Amino acid sequence: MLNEKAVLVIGGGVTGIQAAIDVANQGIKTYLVEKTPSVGGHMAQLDKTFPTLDCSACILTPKMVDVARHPNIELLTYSEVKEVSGTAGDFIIKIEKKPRYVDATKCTGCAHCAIHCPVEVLNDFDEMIGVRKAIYVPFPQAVPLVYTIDMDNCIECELCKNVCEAEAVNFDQEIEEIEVNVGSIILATGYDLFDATKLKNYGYGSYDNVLSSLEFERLLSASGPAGGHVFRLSDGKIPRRIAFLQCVGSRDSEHGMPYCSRVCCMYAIKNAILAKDHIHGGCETTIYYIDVRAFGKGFEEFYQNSQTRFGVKFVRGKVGEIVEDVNTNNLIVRVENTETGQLFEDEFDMVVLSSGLVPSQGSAEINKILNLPIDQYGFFEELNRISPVDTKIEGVYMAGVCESVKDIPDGVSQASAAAMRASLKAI
Amino acid sequence: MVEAKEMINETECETKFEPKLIGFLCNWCSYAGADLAGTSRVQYPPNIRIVRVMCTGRLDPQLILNTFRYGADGVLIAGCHEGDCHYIGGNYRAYRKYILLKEFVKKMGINEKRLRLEWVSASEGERFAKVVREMVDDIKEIGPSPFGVTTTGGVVEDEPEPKI
Amino acid sequence: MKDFALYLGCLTPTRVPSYEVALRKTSEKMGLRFIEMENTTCCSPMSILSLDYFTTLSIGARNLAIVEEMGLDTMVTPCNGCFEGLKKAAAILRNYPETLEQVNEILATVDKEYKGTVEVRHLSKVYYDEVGVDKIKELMVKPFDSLRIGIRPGCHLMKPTAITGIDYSERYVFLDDLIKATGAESVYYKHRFRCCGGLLRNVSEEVTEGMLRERLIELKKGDIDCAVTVCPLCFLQYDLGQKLVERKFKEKYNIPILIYSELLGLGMGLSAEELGLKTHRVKLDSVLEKIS
Amino acid sequence: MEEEPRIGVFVCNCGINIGGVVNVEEVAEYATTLPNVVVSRSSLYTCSDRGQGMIKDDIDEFKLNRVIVASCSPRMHEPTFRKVIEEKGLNKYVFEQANLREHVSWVHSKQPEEATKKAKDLVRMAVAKARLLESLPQHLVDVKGEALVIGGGISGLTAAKSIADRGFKVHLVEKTPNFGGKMAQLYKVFPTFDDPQELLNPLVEDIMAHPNITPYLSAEIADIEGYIGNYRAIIREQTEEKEIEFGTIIVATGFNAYDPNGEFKYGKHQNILTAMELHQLMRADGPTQGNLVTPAEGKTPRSIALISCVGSRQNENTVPEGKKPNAYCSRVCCTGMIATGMEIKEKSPDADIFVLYRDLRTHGKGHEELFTEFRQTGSTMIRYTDDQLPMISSTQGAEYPLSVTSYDSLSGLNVEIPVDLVVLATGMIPDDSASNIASKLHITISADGFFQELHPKLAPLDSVTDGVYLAGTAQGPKDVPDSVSQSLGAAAKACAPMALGQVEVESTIAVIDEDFCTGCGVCQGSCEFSAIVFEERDEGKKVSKVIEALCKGCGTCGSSCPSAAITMLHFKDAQLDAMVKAALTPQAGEK
Repeated sequence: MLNEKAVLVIGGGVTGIQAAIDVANQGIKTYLVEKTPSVGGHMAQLDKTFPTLDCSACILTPKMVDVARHPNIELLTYSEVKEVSGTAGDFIIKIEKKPRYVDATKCTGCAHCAIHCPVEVLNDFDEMIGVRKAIYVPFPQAVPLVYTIDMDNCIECELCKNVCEAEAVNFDQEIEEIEVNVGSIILATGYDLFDATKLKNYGYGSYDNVLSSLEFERLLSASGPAGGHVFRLSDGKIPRRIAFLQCVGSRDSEHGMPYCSRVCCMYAIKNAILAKDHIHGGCETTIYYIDVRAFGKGFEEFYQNSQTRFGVKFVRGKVGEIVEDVNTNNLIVRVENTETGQLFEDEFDMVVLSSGLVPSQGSAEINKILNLPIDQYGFFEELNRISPVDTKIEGVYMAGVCESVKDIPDGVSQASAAAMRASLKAI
Repeated sequence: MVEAKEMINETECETKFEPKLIGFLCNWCSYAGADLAGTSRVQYPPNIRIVRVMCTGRLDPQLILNTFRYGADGVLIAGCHEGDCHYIGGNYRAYRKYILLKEFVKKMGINEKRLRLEWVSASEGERFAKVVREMVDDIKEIGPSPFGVTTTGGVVEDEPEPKI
Repeated sequence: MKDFALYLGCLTPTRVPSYEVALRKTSEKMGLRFIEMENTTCCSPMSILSLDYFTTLSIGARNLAIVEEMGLDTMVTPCNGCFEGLKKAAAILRNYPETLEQVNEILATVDKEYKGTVEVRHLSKVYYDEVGVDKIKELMVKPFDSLRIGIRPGCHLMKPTAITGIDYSERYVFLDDLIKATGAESVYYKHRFRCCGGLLRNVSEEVTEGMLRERLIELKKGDIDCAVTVCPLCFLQYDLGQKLVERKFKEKYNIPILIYSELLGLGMGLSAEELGLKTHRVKLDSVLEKIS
Repeated sequence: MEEEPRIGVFVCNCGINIGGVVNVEEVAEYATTLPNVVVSRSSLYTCSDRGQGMIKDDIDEFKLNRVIVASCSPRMHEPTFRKVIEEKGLNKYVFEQANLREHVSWVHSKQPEEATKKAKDLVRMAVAKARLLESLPQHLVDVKGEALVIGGGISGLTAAKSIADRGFKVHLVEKTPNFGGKMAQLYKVFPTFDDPQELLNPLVEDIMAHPNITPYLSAEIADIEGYIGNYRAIIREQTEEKEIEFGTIIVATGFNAYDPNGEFKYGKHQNILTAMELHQLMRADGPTQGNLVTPAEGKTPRSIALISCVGSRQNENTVPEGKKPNAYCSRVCCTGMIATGMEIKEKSPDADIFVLYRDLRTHGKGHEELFTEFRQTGSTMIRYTDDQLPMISSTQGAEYPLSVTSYDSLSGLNVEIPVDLVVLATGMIPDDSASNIASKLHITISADGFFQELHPKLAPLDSVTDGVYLAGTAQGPKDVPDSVSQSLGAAAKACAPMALGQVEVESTIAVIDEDFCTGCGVCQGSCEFSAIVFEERDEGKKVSKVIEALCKGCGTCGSSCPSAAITMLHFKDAQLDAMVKAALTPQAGEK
């Protein structure tokens, strides 16, 4: 019953996962390629999701397990697409499987190796706030739950090898290249967070207590480096006043980011609520915005509740600059309240930048191979208004943020859409 | 008279008493929550024995009463938060039964603290542990169940009588 | 049946005489009474509308006023262009009293006044509503059963539906019924509702012939015996235009095109000669054979 | 199954995860003392190939007909072990798992003795249940390779075409005489200003000519019944009725424009239009051939006010008496309004445009850029607040027929604007048919009146009913590309079961003993999925019956049946009772 033609999905975030499942569910063989050791993407980093405050991991993990267990899906994590040739209906794909130095068939994910590993490395999954070992899984619910040795940091003491009862560690592993033949390709290469260090006036990177939204997510996350306890990175104190700055790297032509990143308003409101929820003894949260774009289903209601029920404060105005008080590491924001026209300063314990979304490095890399037309920012261009998931190459489709910024529901909808289009080229 | 019963029990076993708890957890939220408590290595007292059901809505009042009859010192029912039920509204129906059951349990001379219903989501491992801790402490205060004392003696062997 | 004021327009009498012949001869048989209108002008031309709103409306109002003077309340036209133009003018003048006032100020200069009472109807719709499918069936003496016909309603009969008041649906048009009434089969083919490009002929041969060619290709795919229209301009495109396209692209289509009234005429037993079908550029032999 | 249970127990060390705390050997040893246990072993990793092999061998050697694995959470590996025993020809429902890792070793790591004791209890409980486990028949339902698409707007058309291209028959039902829905009524679609007809016509023609698609126009669904794979409906097209059968349903019933009657003087003056009406006016096939003129005077408007959030983001105070406020944001109006502004500027460049908005939500691809462009036309942005809605008044005899007064929260001033034309950017409300369809298909409606998706985050296209999927604005306001994405997605969802031809429905369902059933119907009220129906028995007795394909196996009906006539398979009263009893009264659970 399985089709002879297959579909390739590039990117193992929630969008790629959904796309793979929706293709495979139609009885079509599907390859899901993810370059990091685990599927899950950015969504796995989030603590809760708006507007329902659903725990991100709880709703995502089952999908991650599905994708790994699906009989029609071949999951290729820690792998990258190196070459694409052929045309719609008959693409030849060269995929490079990077060595984990751990035998995936033997590893049971018991964490024994990591416990003994002497090397601690900043964990990029935790946005460099927490640490992991040189042999690691990025996060506890990782799929596959197979450890990976990060050779850049490994000192090859082979302790892990000795303690592994499953005898899974294997330092002789090498790059493996496989070739697959598919009818169509789905791009789900996602996004990167706008690099706020470009905005000198906000001091991100130099002030300890100015965080990016993803860093704050990791602080909030129960399975994150702080176990869900929000504290200041400068002195470990609990912040009592937190400011959220909107449109950081969005709606900002000066810095070449004219577009709206579509999700920041909502995640800022969500995080403002969660901060109040996580910080015992209370915490005051203020959001500085231009327009509150609560446009999705249930968003406006969520926005209203955040004020009435949770008491999140909203000030209309784009913050001009942030100055750090060198003694207290507190942050003074300078801003004009455009509703009262008054310029003023306010002091906060912590400032969270609602950074916009930009096309991912991954998108750029895959496009070196595919040469798809992209817009001025690097998002892939759609064929036309009523073909939003068709790229300008037949047989190559796209879903999620690599096409344009969007939230999770719109992303997974698009994933299913791409699955539909892709399946037509695989039957 | 309730108090009377309870008092006897307390005097009987001033020695270290470890309550026996039964937890009925729904598969989708609370059982997953208990799993998370495990994966995140949260510690809680080993007094509870967990029975997995697909939905708290499935819980038959008679099953709960039998559980006390067999000598449970406490019964925990845990399901999805309001609106999160995998079966749309099973948890609400469980809650209805729970309200009535609590009254009934009181009438039977069982301290109502022995029966507890909690909403525990798949993400609330810590919370699940907390609930168990609290419950164990509460019941240690109250003492063993009036039905529990029979465990050494005659076990209630007869099958649950039919409802009709 | 009540009398109708007949507004022929310019195209029909001057360039598609066979249409006029057919409509007159058949209407007798169907018991339709048309009264000639005198001193009419150009309808209420949309080509001017974009230049001057009120001029256009005034021209239309003048023609409509003539109908009122005749003591009639309904104007019938065989031309889609006239139909839309006048129908639209009538609608605007009915719905916007202020506009009617201003228009009448202009009409006063030619001693005319329009009260806004006239209803404008298209010939084909009169066939459908007044004569009716059943009556037409009765009048048919020629067997059309074997005939596969692709209809070509023409844009301005249908759109804007809000104004033309003609219920039109991708699935079904009253024309399908009219065709069925003759015994022939009405076949769905792509582009049946698309613009024939006629109005663009004076603007760009390039475009108009390009468009027409697409239409002809789709018609051919529909494998039909002939196309039938109720619009003189569509007719000209598909008849004369077809020849031009064939010449230009060195292709052969040979898609016979008839006007519905002509089809009726044939069905009622009138001969090709009587109907003056010899004036068609595209030979009708294949069709005539099939129905003889 | 009548035969005597023969249970095999396999206790897992999970490396040191369990073995490091629980005395696994002791537990395995203890298991042999339990009734019907014929073999019990421990292993390092039961999930590993070696562990699985051991289970398979023992099934052969000891003729096992029940298998218990005491290891991690069943939510982790139950499917794994179920597969293992299925490979040995056992029914997957005779497997039971005891959770010694997540529920014991990892949470009691400091108390080895108690942990071991608890582990024994859990194994004993598992055995008690296993003794009563029974094989359940696998429930497969055939899925008819035909789909019903309700609604012929851009969403319905897109979904229908994809499914048809995928090779399945599609019944496309549209209640109006034409396809294209609301999109077909627009003048241009933002932000690219394409002509909707140019996009729609080829699609419609494909649909009409598609061999796999049966279009129904001016049609309605007279009746519909069934479940995934097996639906039946009666379609009424004009006069004739037709009965059709199909396997899946896509709901694409779309939206209606909000009716601002009684607000902003709408209906009181010809020059106050809704956005939709303005689109009509600007279309080449509109009443004025696309000439933008004021309806009352037929003049080119010199000054135009655009007002946003009409019928969106409302509360009790912002709607007239008796009207239900729409709390939600309609998602498209802001960009729509800005696009309209651009179009007006194009048609009459000298017109002054005043945009009255609350928050400007140009969030889509290219929308913000469009807004930036619009601001360069020198038009005026006025930010009003929901406690001071703009007021419109008609000015008899003045130079301008209308006047708009509003508070501008940016300048803090009250402004008065004389205008020729007022355009209300009305929001979206669900199509009238929504509630009717919802009750016919047993799908739910969310607070905003649109259809409710299965999960707002990860299942936006599924309804709560298997086989019924949501597309486009039926699920909530969205623009054209988002609607198309959704409908393509919904099509994919619908294709999955049709492509496989069969779906397995969980065997763990409720069954009703008709002899006990008194036909009181309480269970039917307790079932969220309308999976229980009355069936007439001879001698006119009515009994409840479970439609297997609809039953999701929650068991709520079972606990609500006053006659104990309902058995929840795999979670029977007796099975749960046995577990509890075994847990509390050791001697009862032992040999």
